[in-house]
Amino acid sequence: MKEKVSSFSNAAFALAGLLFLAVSGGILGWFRQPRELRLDPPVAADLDRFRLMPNGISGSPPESYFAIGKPYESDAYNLSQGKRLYAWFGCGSCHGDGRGGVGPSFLDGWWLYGPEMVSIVASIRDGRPHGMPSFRDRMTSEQIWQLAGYVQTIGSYTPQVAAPSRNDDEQTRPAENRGPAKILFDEGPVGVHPDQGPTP
Amino acid sequence: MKEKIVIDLADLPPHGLGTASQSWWGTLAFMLIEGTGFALAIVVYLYLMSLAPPWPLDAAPPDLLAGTTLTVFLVLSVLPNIFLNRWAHQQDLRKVRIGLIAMSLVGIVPLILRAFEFPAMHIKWDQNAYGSIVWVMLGLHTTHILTDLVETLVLTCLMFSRHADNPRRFGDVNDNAMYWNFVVATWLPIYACLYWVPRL
Amino acid sequence: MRTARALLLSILVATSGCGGQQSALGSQGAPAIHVEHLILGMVAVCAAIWILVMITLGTALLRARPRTARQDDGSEKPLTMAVSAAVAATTLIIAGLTIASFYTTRGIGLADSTALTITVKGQQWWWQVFYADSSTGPGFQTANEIHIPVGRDVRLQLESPDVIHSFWVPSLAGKQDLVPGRSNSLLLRAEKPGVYRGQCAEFCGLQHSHMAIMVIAEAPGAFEGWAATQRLDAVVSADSDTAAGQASFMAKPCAACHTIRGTPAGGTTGPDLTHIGGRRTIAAGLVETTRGSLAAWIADPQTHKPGNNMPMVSLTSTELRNISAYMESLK
Amino acid sequence: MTRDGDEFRDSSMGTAELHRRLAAIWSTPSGLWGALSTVDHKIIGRRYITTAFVFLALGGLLSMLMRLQLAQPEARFIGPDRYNQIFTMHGTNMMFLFAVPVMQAMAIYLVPLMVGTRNIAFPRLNAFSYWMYLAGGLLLWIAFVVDAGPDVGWFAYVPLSGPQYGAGKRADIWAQMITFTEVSALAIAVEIVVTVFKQRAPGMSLDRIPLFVWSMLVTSFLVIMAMPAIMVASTSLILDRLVGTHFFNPAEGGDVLLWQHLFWFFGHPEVYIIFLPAVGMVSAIVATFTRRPVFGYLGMVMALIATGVLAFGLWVHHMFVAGLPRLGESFFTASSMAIAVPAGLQIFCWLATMWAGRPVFKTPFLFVVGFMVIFVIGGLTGVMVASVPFDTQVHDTYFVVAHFHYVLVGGAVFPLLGAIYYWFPKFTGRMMSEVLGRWIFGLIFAGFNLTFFPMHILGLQGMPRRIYTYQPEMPWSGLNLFISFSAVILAAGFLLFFIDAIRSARSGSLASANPWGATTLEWATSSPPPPYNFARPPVVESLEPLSGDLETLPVASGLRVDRRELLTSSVVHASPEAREASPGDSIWPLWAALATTLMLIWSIFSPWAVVWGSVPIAITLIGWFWPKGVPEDEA
Repeated sequence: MKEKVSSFSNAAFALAGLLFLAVSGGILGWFRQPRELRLDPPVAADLDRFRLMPNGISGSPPESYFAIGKPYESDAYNLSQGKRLYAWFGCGSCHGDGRGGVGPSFLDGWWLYGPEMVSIVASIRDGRPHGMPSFRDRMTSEQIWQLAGYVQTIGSYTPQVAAPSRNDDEQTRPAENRGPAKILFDEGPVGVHPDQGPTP
Repeated sequence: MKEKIVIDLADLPPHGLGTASQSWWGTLAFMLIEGTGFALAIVVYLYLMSLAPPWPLDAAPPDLLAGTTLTVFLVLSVLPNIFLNRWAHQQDLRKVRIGLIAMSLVGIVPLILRAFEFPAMHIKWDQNAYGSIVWVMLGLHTTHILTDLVETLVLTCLMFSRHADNPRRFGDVNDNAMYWNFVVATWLPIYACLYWVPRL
Repeated sequence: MRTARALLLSILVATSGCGGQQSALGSQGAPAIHVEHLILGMVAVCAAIWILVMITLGTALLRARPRTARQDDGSEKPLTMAVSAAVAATTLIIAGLTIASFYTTRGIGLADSTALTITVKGQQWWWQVFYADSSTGPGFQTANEIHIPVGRDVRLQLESPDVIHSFWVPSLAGKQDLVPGRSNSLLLRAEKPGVYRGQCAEFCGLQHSHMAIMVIAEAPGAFEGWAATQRLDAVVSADSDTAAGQASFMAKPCAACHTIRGTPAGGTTGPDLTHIGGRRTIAAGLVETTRGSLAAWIADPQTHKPGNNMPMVSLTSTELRNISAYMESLK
Repeated sequence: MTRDGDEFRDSSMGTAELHRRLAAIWSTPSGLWGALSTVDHKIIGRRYITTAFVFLALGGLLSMLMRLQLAQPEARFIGPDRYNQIFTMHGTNMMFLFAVPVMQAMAIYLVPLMVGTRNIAFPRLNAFSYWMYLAGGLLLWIAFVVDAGPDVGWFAYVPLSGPQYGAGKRADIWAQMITFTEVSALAIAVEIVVTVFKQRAPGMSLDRIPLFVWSMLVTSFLVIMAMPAIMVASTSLILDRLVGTHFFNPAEGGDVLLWQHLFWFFGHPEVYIIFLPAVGMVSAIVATFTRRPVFGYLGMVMALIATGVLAFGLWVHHMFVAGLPRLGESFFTASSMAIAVPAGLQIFCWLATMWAGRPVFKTPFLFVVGFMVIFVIGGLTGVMVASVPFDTQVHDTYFVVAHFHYVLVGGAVFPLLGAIYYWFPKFTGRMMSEVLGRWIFGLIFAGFNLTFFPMHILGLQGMPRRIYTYQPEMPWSGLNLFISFSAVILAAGFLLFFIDAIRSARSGSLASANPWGATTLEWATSSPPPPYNFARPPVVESLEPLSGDLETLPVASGLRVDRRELLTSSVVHASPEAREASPGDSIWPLWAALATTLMLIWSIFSPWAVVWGSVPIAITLIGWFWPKGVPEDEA
């Protein structure tokens, strides 16, 4: 009798364990974070083939971008690489910590060329009037996409879980994963920077 | 193996009180765990201070009013607590009910004062390491006040229920009173650390 | 101790070749020699203790026993004596080893203020090396390779701009961490000329495995000659491939991250390439510097060192050949 | 209050009737609900041990993957990203999900039996602890399976694990897994302390406590004092990563080495948290298989306590190359070496016991002999790395990998395997195979030494730890290949062990109550013990209550049989103080654990989880403690 009780309760217990495993697996599977360290050259080349509307605002990314799961907007590793590129390529010299300077702010909720990835990618790759240089010859297309994804998170009003945290530097504004645009907006209006030139 | 009865336990009380009860020792052990946590928080505070010649970092020393009022209040709150403890020892249900209601009210006041303590620090958690440790210490202690308050409220409800008149409940009240004394006692070094060490 | 050393060395495979020597045994620098003596001494003492304990264990388990049942209590006295003596001996040996350890630390000493000072910064996943201005000329920067004069104390100033690394060239000295926000120093000294290999010893991320450094100890004259070369700007040879390579380098993303002094390339993210052709290895000790290995590396850095920060730049085969030739020419 | 009549007491009851009544009140009901709500320390202990061994097997698989990758230079089986996850998982899993829990699990099962009580103190907390442990383990492993496993090392040094360099949620999952396992470990520590203090059988004064129980008592205090440090550390790390605090940011007054201090202030005692229970196991096995009590009981107890105290004065020896002041380092060299004295005393006492006793070479004893051979090497290399200059050459190399595997596998896993062979009949009522046991010991002993001894040499040859590959020109490939083959022998030994354990649990030969002729109280009851452990609480009159030709066991009577009742006794002399109720089965610990799990996992993603996630926790805790009007509530 005792033996039977214990074996039955063990079986029931194992069943419950498996159920729990499956449910938790499903939940966590949603947060799957594979890291692609080496992008296949054909895919990298294809990233360059996005289409842009004639006015240079908005458009559609290449099909392959969807096929690889839009990694540059949602993947924490790519976003953090983007953050490093922001520092390495001196973006801060014009855009500051995202609040702008000589260049426009990313935090004021106003995207001069729209908030879509392709617009940001096009801005970085081809440059824009009034001083935004082209980085076509200084960055690879994967790097441009990584950087664009990061720039998008700076100004996001709904903080993303995958967005980068603070750097080990002096704190100038809340980190991207805390929604700095929203926090700063709540603190007071962020005006258009006087130096950033006329809007197109 | 055959058994030989050498002791008869029938005359022992059916429940241990004070040091004879397991929950008294259990409460003590948890106090040791949390006390170690508080001690470590203070050590971290002093460690960070030892690295930074100007302390507090980029902030004025905290305003004394809210914290000192709270400290005085907490020290005074030990008095009704001692009475509650005594009444619980005497297993006087009516007085214990009064004492528990009093201690529930007493538990709410520090939470209100605490709300004024955070701004009195003149710094936020994300400004620098001083702000981080100060907020964590205050937060850690607030959690303890809150936990004890919830426990007191539940005990109060319990003492008005049909389960009230039971030595086991009075033992619970004793343990709860001991825990409140612990919450007060741990606050004193934290108070000294937060408010007076920066003024040294 | 001599036999212990011979025994240990006989176990070790002799190491040499382009990789350079990397072993705590067979040390070639004063600090490492002190430590090696300590290592051999402690190993010998401890081995002796272990053998004694094992003999006791074997005897205790296998000795012949009287047929009577449990021994009477009177027999515990010799055991008490034996255990007390063993504890006393342990205490004495421990004290002795502690003192030996202190004396070794003292023997190694600290670098004095006259020592040549080199600043080493650990980066994910390469070493940035700065030589300060000196009486013989201005300072300069290089990467993944440190040249030092033989027989002279060298003080390394160790810093890290990203994560913790650890500088370890076992044949010359013990290791020392490079800690962000702090500055550590390490005394280095080579008694004999040679190539001493080291590598990062503190886990620092994806390519911790491929973060080697070469310390090249050479006679003072040779060292000064090398330093003089390093101070010079890059010289472009007249070869047409090389010139084309330089043009491609400047036009492509390469120049955004790397500096080649004397050219417009002024990027600071990656290693200084002014004299890369003169270094023994590329990519922090990954492969020997040849035109072929340079080409392989530039063509596909993420296959050779997955996760490192050099991107795969799309180049035509001609561009690749030319850039490799250009790199190789930067002696 | 009901005044209990004599018919509810065990005093004058016949044995069969007594057993029937006790079984009715103490048994765990069958079925899923019964399994989920049980608070029987034996069922939970067995569950804990089984789960810990599952994690051991998984951790072992990881090590085989690492050996596959390292068998040849520049191998491409596993890339750096996955390899970093694998070695992080191996260390984290073995330390937090295997070594500490399995030792505490053995205590959950054995300590109440050894002190002669009916259940552990706070049995519902015990159930809660298991669910928390399981949830933490699942969190870590599921994260690994979906490629979000931590990749920052089991020590998670900042800044690599910090907000800037640890992208994604990998490091948060590590840090939160710590919270899960620490909560469960702390809960067990409290239970053990209170069980040992308050629930010892009458007459089991301090000088009659079995050494295993002493070792678990000291271990529990170590847990209580050491684990808050890692909780503080991992919480600060999560705060740094989630809400931008600056504990570890040097640019804003934080410090990178603060992490290392906090981590190792926990991390070094952790080694003794794993090793001290093994000391207790070895003492139990040595006493039984040399047919005499362990020599120098008082010295052994003092050594346990001394080790526990000294354990808190050693942490800096993990930071000898971090650039701390020299004077401080010298102090920590001396203290690290000093701990060899109590360790030596223990070894000598066991040697003396073996010398004076009559060794019986059964499998548990073989593992103890293997332990002596291996652990002494580990201890001696420990003395070596305690020296600052020595450590500058071997720190973070394979020498240290060899050293701590000699200490942890030799010092803890060998005794543990011996303990499993020794107590298996008590756990299951069946014996493990003596023939297979010898093979298993032989394979594991040989495999272990062939695998780990060469690593000492690799370390001195300059091979650092935590590298996913090495270059062909380094002189390491031969030894690495040899090690990888040896690891297969070691793995075969463990595989055979698992096979033997599963086979024996199903169809091993039946065991009597005391198959080894041991002298401690757990052998006074049947194998496996009934749900109430002892029909009547045993009374202890010596250090070895079952010694000699004992025919009748002195017991106490007078406990009620209509509620779960056990005896509490005074701390020093263990004289009876009260007949205390022991809580019955409850599903609430499971709900509380689920609510806590929800809050902890949610708080990886949002700080508000701490606020809103606390509400369900509070509700479940109230449900847990609210009286249900059962006899156990009476007093």
